[in-house]
Amino acid sequence: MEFTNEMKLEFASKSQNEAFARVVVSAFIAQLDPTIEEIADIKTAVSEAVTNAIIHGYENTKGIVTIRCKIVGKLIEIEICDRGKGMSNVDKAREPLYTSKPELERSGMGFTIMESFMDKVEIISELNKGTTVKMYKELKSIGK
Amino acid sequence: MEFTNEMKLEFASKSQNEAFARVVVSAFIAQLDPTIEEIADIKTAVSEAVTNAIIHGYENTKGIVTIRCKIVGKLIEIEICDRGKGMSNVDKAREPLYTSKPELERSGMGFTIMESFMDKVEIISELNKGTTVKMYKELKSIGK
Amino acid sequence: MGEIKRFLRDDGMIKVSRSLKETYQKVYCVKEKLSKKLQREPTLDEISKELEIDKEEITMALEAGYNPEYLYDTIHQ
Ligand SMILES: Nc1ncnc2c1ncn2[C@@H]1O[C@H](COP(=O)(O)OP(=O)(O)O)[C@@H](O)[C@H]1O
Ligand SMILES: Nc1ncnc2c1ncn2[C@@H]1O[C@H](COP(=O)(O)OP(=O)(O)O)[C@@H](O)[C@H]1O
Ligand SMILES: [Mg+2]
Ligand SMILES: [Mg+2]
Repeated sequence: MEFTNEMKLEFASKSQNEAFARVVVSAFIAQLDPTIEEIADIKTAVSEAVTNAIIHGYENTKGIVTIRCKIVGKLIEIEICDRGKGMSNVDKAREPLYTSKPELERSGMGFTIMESFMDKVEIISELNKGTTVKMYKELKSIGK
Repeated sequence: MEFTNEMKLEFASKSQNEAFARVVVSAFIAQLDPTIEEIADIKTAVSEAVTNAIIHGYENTKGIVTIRCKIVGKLIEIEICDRGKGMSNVDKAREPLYTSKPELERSGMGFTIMESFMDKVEIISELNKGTTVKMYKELKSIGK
Repeated sequence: MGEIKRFLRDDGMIKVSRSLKETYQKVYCVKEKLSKKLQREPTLDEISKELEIDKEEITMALEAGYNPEYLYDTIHQ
């Protein structure tokens, strides 16, 4: 039977939890024994999404960030969710170099990085409701 | 201001998630700068409680195990919760060597181990509703 | 040429399980060294600074070290 597993993590939107969130996702995916490169790619993408939730979604105020992670065979689905500010224009946000916070020296490359390290990235967002980023990746190394 | 942080993790009641749960709790308390021994103690206690949720609470059927972890200053609170079978007699369950599953070669020492590795262990359980185990520990190593 | 590149790339595919075990060994060496030097158990911060590895990463390696089934059995069951 195909290997499946899932988990959900909620944590306070504090920047000290970024490293924690990365490790939780990698520890979960490590069950599949991927390569270092695959896990590094996923961690980078998760990091960008979690940072966005904390600094753009909650603008460093209190809030809960939720991560859902699902494994089905070689396929990994990761959802990162905040109930913060949301965005009115997701297409604009996706554009490379676009940032709404140039004063914080943001690069505007977060979504571009997620897209390049994952197979697919979906963004669902509503102003003043929050944002959900879903990312998918198939592990190529498994079963070798 | 005192350091506080919290997280909540939910995962499928599969024995392969025991190691995952241990890593999540240790990665979270890593923020408090414990020693490796302190981490090992907490992991042992968490392991016993998670194993109980999976094999006694859900009797290896499908279910969700929830872990809440809270840090306040040097104090760590960990809650492990299942919505499984529950127990009618918590005092009996706590007794060293008592096990309801001798046929599975259980040692009956789970709660005793939790009590000896943590400062305090509370058990709240209701038959056919589920069980919550709360464990507390103050880290001695920090602030040196 | 493409063939060689592919070979090199495949060969360079280091699995996480192996890398975590290596980290685990390094953590234990540094822990011993610092215990002698400090005359007490080192904290995770102290080990993390010495190794230049995140504290959180170290906790993951600790698990892979003491629990060899972690990472392995799950996928093969
Ligand atoms: N979780 C979020 N909540 C609200 N706005 C967001 C969120 N994530 C991203 N954004 C918006 O999308 C823009 C682009 O994000 P990104 O590509 O990560 O660049 P950067 O974070 O460097 O600004 C952000 O500047 C912000 O306006
Ligand atoms: N989460 C739980 N749900 C239902 N029953 C439990 C749970 N945890 C413990 N118990 C009961 O308490 C007993 C003692 O637990 P423990 O000390 O861990 O010993 P063991 O797991 O070896 O049986 C178990 O045999 C079981 O009957
Ligand atoms: Mg960003
Ligand atoms: Mg037990």
